Amino acid sequence: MRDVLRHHLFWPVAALVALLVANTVARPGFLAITVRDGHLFGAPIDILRTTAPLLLVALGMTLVIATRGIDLSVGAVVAVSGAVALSQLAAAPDPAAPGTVLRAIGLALVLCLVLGVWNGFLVSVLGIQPIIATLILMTAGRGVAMLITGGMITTVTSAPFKVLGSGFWLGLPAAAVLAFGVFAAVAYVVRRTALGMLLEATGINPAASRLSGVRSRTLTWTVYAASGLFAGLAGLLISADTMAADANNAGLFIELDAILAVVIGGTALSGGKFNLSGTLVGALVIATLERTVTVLGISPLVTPLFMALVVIAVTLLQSPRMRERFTAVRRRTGTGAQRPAARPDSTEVTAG
Amino acid sequence: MTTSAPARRTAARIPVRLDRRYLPVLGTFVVLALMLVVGGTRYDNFLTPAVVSNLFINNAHLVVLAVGMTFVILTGGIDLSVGAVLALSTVVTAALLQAGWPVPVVLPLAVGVGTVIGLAHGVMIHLFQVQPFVATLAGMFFARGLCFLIAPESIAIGDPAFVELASWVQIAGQWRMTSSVLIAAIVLGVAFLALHFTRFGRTVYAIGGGEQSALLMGLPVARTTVLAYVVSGTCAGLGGLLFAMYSRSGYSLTGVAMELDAIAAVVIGGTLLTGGTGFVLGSVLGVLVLGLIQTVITFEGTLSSWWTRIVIGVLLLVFVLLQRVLSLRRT
Amino acid sequence: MTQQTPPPVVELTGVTVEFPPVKALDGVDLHLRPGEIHALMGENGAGKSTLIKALTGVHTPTEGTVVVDGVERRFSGPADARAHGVSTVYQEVNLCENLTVAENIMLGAEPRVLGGLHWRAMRRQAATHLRRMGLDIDPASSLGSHSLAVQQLVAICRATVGDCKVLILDEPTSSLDTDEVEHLFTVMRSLRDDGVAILFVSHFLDQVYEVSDRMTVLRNGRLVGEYVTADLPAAELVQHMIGRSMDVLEAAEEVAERTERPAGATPLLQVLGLGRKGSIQPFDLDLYEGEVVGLAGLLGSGRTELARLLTGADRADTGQARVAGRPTRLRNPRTAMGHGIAYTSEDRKGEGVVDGLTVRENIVLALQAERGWMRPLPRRQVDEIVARYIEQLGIRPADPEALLRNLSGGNQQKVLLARWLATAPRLLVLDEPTRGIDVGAKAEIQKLVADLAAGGMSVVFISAELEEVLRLSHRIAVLRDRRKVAEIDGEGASTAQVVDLIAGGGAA
Amino acid sequence: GTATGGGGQSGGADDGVITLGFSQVGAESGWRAANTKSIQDTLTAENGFDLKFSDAQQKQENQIQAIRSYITQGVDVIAFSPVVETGWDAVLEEAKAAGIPVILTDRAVDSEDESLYESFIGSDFVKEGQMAGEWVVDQYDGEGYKVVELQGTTGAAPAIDRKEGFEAAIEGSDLEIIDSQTGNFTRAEGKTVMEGFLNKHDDIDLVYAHNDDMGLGAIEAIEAAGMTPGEDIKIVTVDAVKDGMQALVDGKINYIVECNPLLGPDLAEIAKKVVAGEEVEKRIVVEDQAFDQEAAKEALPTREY
Ligand SMILES: Nc1ncnc2c1ncn2[C@@H]1O[C@H](COP(=O)(O)OP(=O)(O)OP(=O)(O)O)[C@@H](O)[C@H]1O
Ligand SMILES: Nc1ncnc2c1ncn2[C@@H]1O[C@H](COP(=O)(O)OP(=O)(O)OP(=O)(O)O)[C@@H](O)[C@H]1O
Ligand SMILES: [Mg+2]
Ligand SMILES: [Mg+2]
Repeated sequence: MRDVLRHHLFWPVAALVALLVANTVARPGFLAITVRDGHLFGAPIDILRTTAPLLLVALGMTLVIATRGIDLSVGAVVAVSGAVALSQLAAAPDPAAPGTVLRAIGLALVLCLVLGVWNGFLVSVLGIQPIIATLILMTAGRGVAMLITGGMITTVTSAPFKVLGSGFWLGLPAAAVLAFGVFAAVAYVVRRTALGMLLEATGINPAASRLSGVRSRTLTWTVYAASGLFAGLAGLLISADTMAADANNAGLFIELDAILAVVIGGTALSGGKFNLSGTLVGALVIATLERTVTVLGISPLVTPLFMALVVIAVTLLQSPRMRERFTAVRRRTGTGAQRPAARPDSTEVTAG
Repeated sequence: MTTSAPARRTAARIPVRLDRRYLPVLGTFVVLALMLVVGGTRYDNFLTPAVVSNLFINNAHLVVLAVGMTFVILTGGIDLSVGAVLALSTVVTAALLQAGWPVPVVLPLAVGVGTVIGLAHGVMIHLFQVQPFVATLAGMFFARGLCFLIAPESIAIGDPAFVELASWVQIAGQWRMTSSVLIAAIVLGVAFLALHFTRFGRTVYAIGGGEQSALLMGLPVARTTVLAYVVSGTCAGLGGLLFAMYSRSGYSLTGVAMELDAIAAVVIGGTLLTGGTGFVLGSVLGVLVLGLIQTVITFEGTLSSWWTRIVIGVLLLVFVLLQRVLSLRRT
Repeated sequence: MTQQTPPPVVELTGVTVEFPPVKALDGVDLHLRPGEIHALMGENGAGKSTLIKALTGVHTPTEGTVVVDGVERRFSGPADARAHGVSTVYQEVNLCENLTVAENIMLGAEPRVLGGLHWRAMRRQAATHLRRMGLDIDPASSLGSHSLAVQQLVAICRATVGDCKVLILDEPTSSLDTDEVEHLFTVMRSLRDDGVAILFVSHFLDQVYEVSDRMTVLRNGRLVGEYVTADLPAAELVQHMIGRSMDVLEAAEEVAERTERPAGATPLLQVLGLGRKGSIQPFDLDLYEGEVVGLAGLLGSGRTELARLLTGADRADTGQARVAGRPTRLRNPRTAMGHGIAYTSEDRKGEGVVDGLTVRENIVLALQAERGWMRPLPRRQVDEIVARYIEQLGIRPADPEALLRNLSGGNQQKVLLARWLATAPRLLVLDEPTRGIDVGAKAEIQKLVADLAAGGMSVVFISAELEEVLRLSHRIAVLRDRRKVAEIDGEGASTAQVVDLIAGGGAA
Repeated sequence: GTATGGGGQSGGADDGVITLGFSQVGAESGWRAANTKSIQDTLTAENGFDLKFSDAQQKQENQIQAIRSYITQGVDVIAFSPVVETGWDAVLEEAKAAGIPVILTDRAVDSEDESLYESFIGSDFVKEGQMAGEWVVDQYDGEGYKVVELQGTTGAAPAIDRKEGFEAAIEGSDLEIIDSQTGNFTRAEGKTVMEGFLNKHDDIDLVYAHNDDMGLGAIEAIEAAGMTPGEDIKIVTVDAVKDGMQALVDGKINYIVECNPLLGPDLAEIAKKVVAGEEVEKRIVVEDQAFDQEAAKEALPTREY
């Protein structure tokens, strides 16, 4: 029990559950999932789909934050990605041809990767502070996106591309399958190889890492590139969602949401130890929160207040101070059975 | 014995010519001057007193925000709420004046709103060890929410006393200022003195250098951290007041993303986001750089919306690169 | 002095500190009397630093009382303790590198004019304090520009500012040279004679015997006893500390004697005219397999700089390097590692430990970095390596999953050593590897160095302790004023001869 | 090229070219882009204009700054679409003092002193909402329709006015607005909010969206929920941009009230008159049409934006 309470995912998961409960109370059928044409429908499925782009962006953000950085440009990259893909499609004679779609997707992703590489170059080679380095692209990137779309909202009809937004794979929304798949793959790579540890070392003590032979610069560069790429992918999902490239509003403030997701998930912005499962929960919490606002019918006037309260509650509850207090209470009220359990290992360690 | 002999020699070898800590600020200054010169040769009417005083008038509120932000960033923190708090302060000012409250009561209240929010941030960050980014992000949502609650629509300020306060001060010929510039200058002066001539200020730097160290040195870390956020909140409140004077209105959607401008100004001014190094004067130079970029854009006059953004980004990049080159050259 | 014992200014009884599940202190007593220098002794991880932190309010004891000046107190932190006359220099230098030396010394007791800081007076007073400590540095310079040793001395300066009744020094001498230590002892003695109670931690037994009046010994977080220094023979002290008899130690020391110097053909690493502007003058050095080369010099003589050039930590701007006869550029630590060159920095906190990672991760960091991220070490191999070094170096707690920041200073140092040993380098450059290491472990490390050399490794050994250098090295390079001034054979060298060279008496 | 305007002498019209400083709100929507394009395409050198254009990126301070800059540059006419309604008195007084006439486009300012500007060209947002409401009442009154509303950006004038107009028009009918949330005028948010509405209510009959983009987002959400927009759930929007019109033609939207962004020609005409010293009307309401599916089919091929 104590371990559950102290687990780093306890409060984020509790927040998620609380939100779902609130929704279910307001709308008893909220959690119901129906099957139609072999596809799953329902609010939880919608939430998975809306989480998808945020999850991708937050994934890149987590890696960047692990190296003590931050990437403010993701929103702009999302816009660029959508703009490139859709204007490619729009210019093509047959927007629905698979080759065209693949080329549009490929082009968008490559460009976003280049943007990420650019950020990484500024940060790791030129040594510009991450927040400023990425602020440059944050400002200019939307300009580039608008340049590509000519300032208009580019709309196309392309069934294969639309699958990314509202299609289904394996009965689940394609966007969710894609995002969760990428997330799982990256999480697997990061945790199964030494990448995670080396990133953390770089984030915690860059000087020591360099002396230990860690290629800190390359790693830093890589995570920014990855962040760009994932943001590009998110941009595709977002633009496919409405089949429109809105250079101004696509991914607006998504960087804040992503950072928030990372933080709610328990990764400190000061770099080092990071926690991808936490980021996953954090992204779900934010997507559910947005849905909750509508379902509970919270007035637009107080929506920000509501968000503030939830954020404050979650972060206060999982703050180290509160955790201490909880453990203190536990210990005081703890049954006799717990104390002796703790004792043997303590003596073991000191004697060892 | 001979112990200190090598030391003495090294101390002489690394001479006092120019403290390396001033380099980024100097870099900013040089590039700023460069921009003015280039602008002056490129556009007519660019280097006129009116343009220069407009630069200050248009950015007085941002100067105040950046000054407050400098305190927070020096401690290694960040304050994302300043844009929203600024908006809240304008809304409070406008709403209270509309309700007929007298100016002498309204002004301190508007600033006080910022102070209280800053205090809340400080408490969350210090007592509960919530990360500054999150605490102040929550503060940002909170302040915006309050804005909407008080007045979703913009409110004009017609109070004659307030309008009087917000009006021009002719200095000489085309040189004119508003009282906001004066207030911003005073804030800057006070901040400079506080940072460099009080224990509070030096503790701010010490915390940025290492919170643990500052704690073990026996410095009042708790009080200082909280106070830094109070300063930032108060500056945001005051900035809101200046903005209300500038626009003679209160509007709940003003200052969206203005925190980024403030942070950018501070960082361009040579302050490290990791805390502990930087100068408040640099932050003001940073604000002027951003303002000047905006001025250049208007003078250019032919940029479409997207080119505006791209040009801002490019200027920012050129700026950061130049500053970097200038400060690297001597290391 | 032992005649009339004044009542203690500080009295700890039954102090217990827990970091669940570890009990770092278990019912420890301590009596500190005015006008005495009291040594706190114990192995790495015995709980010395924890005791000090419990006293000054950094940690809150779960049990026990702290009485200062007859009043029971629970300090809220160092500031509070200081306000009640208890000044502390903690183990890792805890000052702000971004501030000036003067600020670091005077902040908290700064002189003022018109309610603001009086900078000029501050610098003047700081300079006075610095002089008393035998330091002649510019108070207006930033602290970060100074070496660790200087920072250590500045920290001590800070502690003696204002009126302090109790001065606590946690391993103040670990990064100091003999001269500085002497200076420090003079200052300590004069403070003692003014009636200040001084609590002092050191792993150097000779220093403890030289300066302390009484001592308290801890082992595994428990009190072993309180002794009058003069009455306790060193052998017995060691036995109290490590809980074993001296024999083990002596056996270790015997092996630690220098091994035979091998007759190498091509040097493993040969550098010619390697230098870096503003850091160290060009120097030549040959390093052979199976040989220990010691670097001797005063503080700031350039030993660290030399080591950094050898290992690619800094890039040389003149000269060339040959690895096994082949010209090479040591561009960065990674390329150096590729040639089997490893470097442990003297700056444990800044350039050594990755304190947010675990013991396991810290130990395998360099090895893993060398392999690249894509080829993770198999978990079984990791566990095996980690277990081996924890055992061999006696790292405590012996828990691979403990966060490094929760280890005692000495144990962190051991983890660093393990990190480099795990890469099985051909040339190992050790910059102050025994700093902050207890007597037992120090002997182990010396033995280890000798064994490694005997096994064919080339070792560069830097230590502030000249005896250690002399005992281990086959050859000794002497540095003065950032210039290599001599290279002598380790076998015949006497302390006097080396000291003479260091001080500039001998021929260059 | 470099700035002209001739050092403070505001008689730039002597050479026959009118220097006009225009401060645009930003480029926040397709409507705005069309608006900008119309202005840039009309106020050209061929038409006798020297246009100085600046984008305020939705920030009032940038706009004030731009207007001040135009004053110091000495342009002949200043025109702008205010970001907010309030807070213009000071800078407009300056323009007045400098003898530079000001023309407002698209959005009004909330100023007591009407002499501060020459003319305001733009649509009547309340009327737009009203037209939408009237059509809805006309079509569906008596069927007890449940309406959800996708509002514009909280606090923005078009959002407030379109809401007000619509509510006024449906008053007295049996239509009922059961939910109302902001979709920030964007497609993506329109879609998310609509998804939420669909999760929450089973009985939505009609969506009233404050602009086409949110309506288009709602279409996506409705389709994703397996329903047919325009039939199962009716959709009424404001703006009539091309995409919206297309959807109307396709039967996914039922009715669109136009909000004309092509203010360039009107602005050019008024600017010329003002510089020539002629009297102009204080308020020029741009005529907005409304389209049902039939009308849209006719209008679509010639639609410019
Ligand atoms: N914050 C902490 N969390 C968990 N364990 C801790 C913490 N601080 C210290 N310890 C443990 O307490 C024990 C005592 O550590 P302490 O630092 O007091 O040793 P020390 O005697 O000062 O050793 P050294 O000579 O190496 O400095 C060690 O086992 C250490 O791992
Ligand atoms: N006593 C001193 N006074 C002032 N500065 C000193 C003193 N000792 C060292 N320094 C500074 O320390 C810096 C680093 O010296 P360095 O580390 O090369 O010396 P070292 O021979 O390795 O000595 P150690 O490792 O024992 O500190 C030099 O830049 C020097 O300015
Ligand atoms: Mg210790
Ligand atoms: Mg050294």
